[in-house]
Amino acid sequence: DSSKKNTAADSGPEKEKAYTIGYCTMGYSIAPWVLFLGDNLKAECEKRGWKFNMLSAEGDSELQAEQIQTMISKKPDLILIFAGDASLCVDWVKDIDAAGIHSVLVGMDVKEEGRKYATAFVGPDQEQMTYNVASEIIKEYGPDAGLTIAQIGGVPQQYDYIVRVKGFNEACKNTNYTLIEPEWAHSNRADAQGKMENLLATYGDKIDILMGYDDDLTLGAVAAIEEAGLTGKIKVYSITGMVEALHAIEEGRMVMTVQNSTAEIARVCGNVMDKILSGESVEYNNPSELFYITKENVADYKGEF
Amino acid sequence: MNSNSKETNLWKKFLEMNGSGVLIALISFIILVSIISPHITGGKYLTWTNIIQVFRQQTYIGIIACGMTFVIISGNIDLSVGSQLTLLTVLCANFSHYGNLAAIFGTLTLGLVLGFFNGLFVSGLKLNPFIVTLGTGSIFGALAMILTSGFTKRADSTLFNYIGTGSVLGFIPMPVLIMLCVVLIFAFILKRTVFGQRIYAIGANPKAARYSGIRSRAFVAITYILSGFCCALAAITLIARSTSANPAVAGGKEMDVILSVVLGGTSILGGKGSIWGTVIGFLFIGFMSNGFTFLNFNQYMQWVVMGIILVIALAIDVYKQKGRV
Amino acid sequence: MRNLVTDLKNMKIGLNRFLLSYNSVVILLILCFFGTFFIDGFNNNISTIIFDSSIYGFMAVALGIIMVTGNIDLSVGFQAAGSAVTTVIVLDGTGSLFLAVVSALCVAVLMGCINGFTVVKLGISPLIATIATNYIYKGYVYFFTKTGAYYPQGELRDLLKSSFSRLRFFDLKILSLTIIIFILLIVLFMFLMRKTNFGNAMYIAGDNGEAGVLSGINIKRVSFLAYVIGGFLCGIAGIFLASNSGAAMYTQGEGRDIFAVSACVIGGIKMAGGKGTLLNILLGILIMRVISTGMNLMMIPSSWVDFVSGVLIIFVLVIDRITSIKKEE
Amino acid sequence: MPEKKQPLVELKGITKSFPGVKALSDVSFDIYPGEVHALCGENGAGKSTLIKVMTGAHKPDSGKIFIDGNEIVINSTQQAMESGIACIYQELSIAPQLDVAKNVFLGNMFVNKAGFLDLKKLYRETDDILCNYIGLKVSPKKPAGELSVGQQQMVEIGRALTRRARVIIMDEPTSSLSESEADTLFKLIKMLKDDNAAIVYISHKLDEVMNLADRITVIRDGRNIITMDTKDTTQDELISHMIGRTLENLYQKVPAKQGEKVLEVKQLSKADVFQNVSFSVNKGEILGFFGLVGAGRSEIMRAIFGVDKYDAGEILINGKKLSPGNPACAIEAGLGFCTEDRKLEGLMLRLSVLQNMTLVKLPAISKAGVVNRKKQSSLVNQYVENISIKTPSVHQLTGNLSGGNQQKVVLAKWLMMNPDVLIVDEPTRGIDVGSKSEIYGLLGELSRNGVAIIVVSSEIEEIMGICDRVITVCEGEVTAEMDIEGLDCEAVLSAALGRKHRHNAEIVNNTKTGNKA
Ligand SMILES: Nc1ncnc2c1ncn2[C@@H]1O[C@H](COP(=O)(O)OP(=O)(O)OP(=O)(O)O)[C@@H](O)[C@H]1O
Ligand SMILES: Nc1ncnc2c1ncn2[C@@H]1O[C@H](COP(=O)(O)OP(=O)(O)OP(=O)(O)O)[C@@H](O)[C@H]1O
Ligand SMILES: [Mg+2]
Ligand SMILES: [Mg+2]
Repeated sequence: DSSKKNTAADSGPEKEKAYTIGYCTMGYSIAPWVLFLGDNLKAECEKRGWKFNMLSAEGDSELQAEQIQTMISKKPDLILIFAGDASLCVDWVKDIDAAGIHSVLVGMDVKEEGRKYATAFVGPDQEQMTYNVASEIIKEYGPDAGLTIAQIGGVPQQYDYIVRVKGFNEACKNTNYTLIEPEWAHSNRADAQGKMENLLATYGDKIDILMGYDDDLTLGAVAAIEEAGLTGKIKVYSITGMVEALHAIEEGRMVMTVQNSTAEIARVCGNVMDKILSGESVEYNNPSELFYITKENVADYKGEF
Repeated sequence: MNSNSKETNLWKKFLEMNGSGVLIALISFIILVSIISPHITGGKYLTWTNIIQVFRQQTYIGIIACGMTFVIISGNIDLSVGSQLTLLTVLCANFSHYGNLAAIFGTLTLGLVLGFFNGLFVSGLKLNPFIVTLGTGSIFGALAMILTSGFTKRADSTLFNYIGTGSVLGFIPMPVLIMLCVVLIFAFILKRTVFGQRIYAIGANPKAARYSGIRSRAFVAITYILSGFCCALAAITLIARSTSANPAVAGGKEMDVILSVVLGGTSILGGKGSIWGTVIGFLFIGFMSNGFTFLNFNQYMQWVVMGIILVIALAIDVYKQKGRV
Repeated sequence: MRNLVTDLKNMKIGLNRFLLSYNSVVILLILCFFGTFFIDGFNNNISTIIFDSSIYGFMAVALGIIMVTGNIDLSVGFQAAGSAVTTVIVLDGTGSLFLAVVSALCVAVLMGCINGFTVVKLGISPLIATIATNYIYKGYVYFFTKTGAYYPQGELRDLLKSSFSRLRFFDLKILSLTIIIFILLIVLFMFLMRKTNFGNAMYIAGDNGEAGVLSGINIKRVSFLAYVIGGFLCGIAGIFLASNSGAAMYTQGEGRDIFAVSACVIGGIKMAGGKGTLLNILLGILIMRVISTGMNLMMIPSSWVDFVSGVLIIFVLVIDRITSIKKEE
Repeated sequence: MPEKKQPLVELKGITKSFPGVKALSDVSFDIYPGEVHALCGENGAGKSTLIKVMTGAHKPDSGKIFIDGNEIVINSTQQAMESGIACIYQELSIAPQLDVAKNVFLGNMFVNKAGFLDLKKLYRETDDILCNYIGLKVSPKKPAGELSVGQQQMVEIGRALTRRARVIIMDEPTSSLSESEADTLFKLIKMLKDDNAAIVYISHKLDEVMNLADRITVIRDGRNIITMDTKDTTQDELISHMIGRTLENLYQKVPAKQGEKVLEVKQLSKADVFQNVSFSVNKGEILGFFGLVGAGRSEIMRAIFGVDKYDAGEILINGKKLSPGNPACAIEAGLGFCTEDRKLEGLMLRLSVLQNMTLVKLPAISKAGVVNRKKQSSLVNQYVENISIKTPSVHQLTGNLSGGNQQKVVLAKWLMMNPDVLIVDEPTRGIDVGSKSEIYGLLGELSRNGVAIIVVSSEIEEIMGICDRVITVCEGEVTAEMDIEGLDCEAVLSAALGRKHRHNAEIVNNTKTGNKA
């Protein structure tokens, strides 16, 4: 119920009020994608002449919890959250709601029990995203192709990676694929390359598919595959949609990436915020479009970074 | 001295050698993995390519560890190498847009500068090395974040590609060659030059070193500058390989480095140690993480096993030191 | 009666010691002054600062006690996280809060023993030894938290939350159970370290262990027990961490050791050991927390927090150095 | 000694070996209540090791230990103390940051019924001990690290007293004590004897031994040589037992021909340490610096060598001014400095003999900074032979050598750089007669090769025996400068005491020159 909350309606008639937006991100600089999300949101707010306050927890959920409290005590008109952990986020939105402030979840939704406290969610379902990628693979090769799939992720305990892995593995449940334990490159492309080398040394060309959970790292792995001369033999799927990745797809070094466009998320988020602050009611779910980019349609897209 | 038979003498000599305990642990680990892995993942562990790979993955740890060996032998420590590496990779990526020379020389100079700061604090102001480098570490790390505002920098340059992916005689990758050069040069400096010998002296008893006319403070400062230089070199090879740097690059790498050095039998108290031991040290860590893939261990298994093996290896080294001062 | 007199005397000595470490006091005062007048919302957050200080304080105190005996422990963070995880596991499994707490403390103490064993019995240098054991604890924590925050189902979670860190007297945050227990423990251990034979032995261990051994003190046991106490304190920290966020998380362990070391150092504990009181550590903790909270309130990116604390560490060391030179002259 | 009485402690057939060294082989030793039993032997003979076996600091490889006739196994220092054995170790064992009181009662603090430290009692008792027994005028609350070395030694003696031990072992207690401090110690020992305590006394100062001991046991190379009653022996006999040969006159001085002035010191001053020190040394001359411990001689020498700074004055070597506060420059100028404290300032105990010896010489035996290994080892071996250093190999860690040999290593380090001026501070502190005479020989030889030598010493005979000239220092001021020719100790001593303490001089005089027969 967003009626009781302070909106433009009860905070004065003037339309061009300069609102303050608080943004609590799990980490501004832990990965390029997160960074661009932040920058684009900022751009959206400044475009509307709003004040944009950011607090970044650099991957530490404990710290993010503190920062949420700090943000509340600052009493902004609306709080955007890119949550480091969907279940802890339940408490956060609860507290924000109690303080009579709107909360909008960006990029990462809160657990069900939290949804009644939050005003809206903007962004893709990350779990769904990787689920779909897996479905694509299954569609391509069939569920009993006995594929061997290697996975490379960023930081093992980071929530967005956790859900991505979860989604992918869900989809592969009822197939006879063998999934190798994910390797973690700790947001370091060189490490990703090393990990991939290890995988190749271990399984050689037994690996049919590489699932990368972040283009930046995937590209490291791709380099390793190239060096091993297995380009094309090992089909590479990935997400986020970096410029480099799109090139790689054009050149056939990768098969698919999902552009989870931060600009798109920010755009949708902007509209949602407009509505909320001008007192209109909004849908809870505001999906941002995902673009599944392959050789066929790669020409139509340009990466963000 | 009591007489003993030839082979026990050889055995004694081997034990006397720095890091032999770890060498034992390493060899047994390798054997174990190469026996087990075919049954688990069907991977062949002990192949030339794999060995080369371990070397290549450990390139930058190895290079930094060489510098760190000097620092530790002189009785100090440098906890800031991880952040130095991060900062320097990021900077190197930036410089690379102004051309190769700018990138390489710029990075190396800045490496020297960072090292100089540590040296200034530790030997100039005589501050506790552990804590000071902890402090400078968080400063450098923060700087990397602030300068880049977290953005992943990308380097583009043909030379870098060559350094990163080129290879000599077709089978020695360029980074490995660089590392080997560093290892050989540093080993030579440490064992054969006046500078090296005096580093040992300073580590063993700084006061006596000073009373023997050794300019201890200058020497200590130099070890830190060398360490900074190594970080720069490592940063270059790292960039050359991954062509991209973000501030998360080298979080916590200093632990790997220090472990490598100490595993190699270098005394954290200073005055004792060798580059050769350090090489064993970082190979040990390299072969472990590489071996875990062969065993299809997941992250938490890796950590637990790694911890246990480390304790054992270190315990062996302590045990064989017993009775020697 | 006599004892009372001596006690009072020692309290006075304690006060002097406290004032001797004035540079940290001064820093703290300056920071607070700056905060109250230049950061809006600082005053409303003071209770929060104290609250967080006490939660993280347990770890810092644990480390400080170990540092007094001349050793170090870089695994405090994951010892705490380990205890947090254990709390949740057991609570989730048995539904008994009591069992959860007990087993959490046991696990933490066990971790302390492992550290003590590797350092004291095996004789591995403490820095390295605790880096190594840290991997083990990390593994243990990650095993349970690898799918994100790990918490007990349903009302058990609320039970966990409401039981410890949310418990308050007169509904004042400043009177939270956390803070009270923290203060009680500080007082207890200060007493232990200053007034008991064991405490005295701890200082000897850090000052000149060899001398202690030659005069018949079981230095090894003392150092070992220091690690055990450290484990115990981390255990308590873990319980409160778990209760505070109603879950066990990997990040509860990450980077805490650095925080603890910084706190101890800024407070004025010497790496060499044999020196420093818990009051020093307390100051260090407060300073660290004031900085990070204050900068949060000013919306300054947290990388700047690292930057500042780094600068502060060096600053404190320099001040230390200067004063010690002064003493020499 | 009344033989019917039962020995308090008895060691039978003790054997102990360290890697590379057999420190003790089948040594027996016994001690009766109310006697002082001296333990004599060269450096590395195994004295300290033997007593460390007695105090449980070392476990013997074989052998039995009896206390009051019944055999026991001593596993820990604690156990040894409980059975009434206390020890003052050769190496200082002070906790520098703890205060004096806590150091005196280190390991047996007072605990009240509640189980807490009884600090009031602690300080009261400490006051009592400091004043009435060891005559130390410092506050019990002062950190022990701020005491002078001698005072620290006294604190340790006090520590031994507090144990109310029946056997008190003293390993070279006087090596760093001033005469008056030593005097208090001797009084203490007498007192303890009268309380029927047993005392094991180790010292290289044989006159002390002859004065104090009832019985003397000599060990050499870790073996029993003889146990004898002091009253039926002479110092010379004792010496011959110790070094296994008769030592004709310790100091045989062959006068060297002196050359021109090498080192000149003008009006050197440092606030409240030393004032207006001026002197000069010639080629081939041995100049003695005499004074009581704490007179400031080491400080003067340290200032000259550039280890310490000084406030005023200048130093000329071969006429060139020496830049202050930089040992490296001093060495380049041809100055060598053999410090008074081997372990702290002289040696890298964790490095090998070879590394220690060539430390200063390195640049000379290296091209473009690269050390010439062959030269290095040949040079070292040559020196090890020339000055007969007892070591299994040149790669042995110096920490495992005995005091005398360690001192020789330090000397060798400085000899290698063949200096123009060599300063030796307390060159024979804690060193046995055998090595002593060798070191004196060495110094003499050097002077004959035209090296100017400055010897700082607290032993009057040493000064009289080897020097051409002596300068006396008292409280940081030069009180006299005289040629040794036809000079008697009296004059030197009273000069060293600055004439004020005439009475005190008598005591020193007696203890020092008492039994030169
Ligand atoms: N910890 C040790 N490790 C190896 N060797 C040792 C050790 N301690 C003593 N030694 C050796 O044992 C022998 C006896 O040493 P000890 O200290 O007992 O001689 P000492 O009679 O006390 O000589 P000094 O008069 O110089 O004190 C020496 O050769 C010494 O090198
Ligand atoms: N460790 C110390 N701590 C404090 N004061 C000291 C210390 N050692 C010496 N002193 C003081 O410094 C002054 C000079 O000491 P120093 O040792 O130079 O005298 P010295 O004539 O060299 O006696 P020694 O026979 O010990 O060489 C004296 O006042 C002495 O008490
Ligand atoms: Mg001895
Ligand atoms: Mg002296």
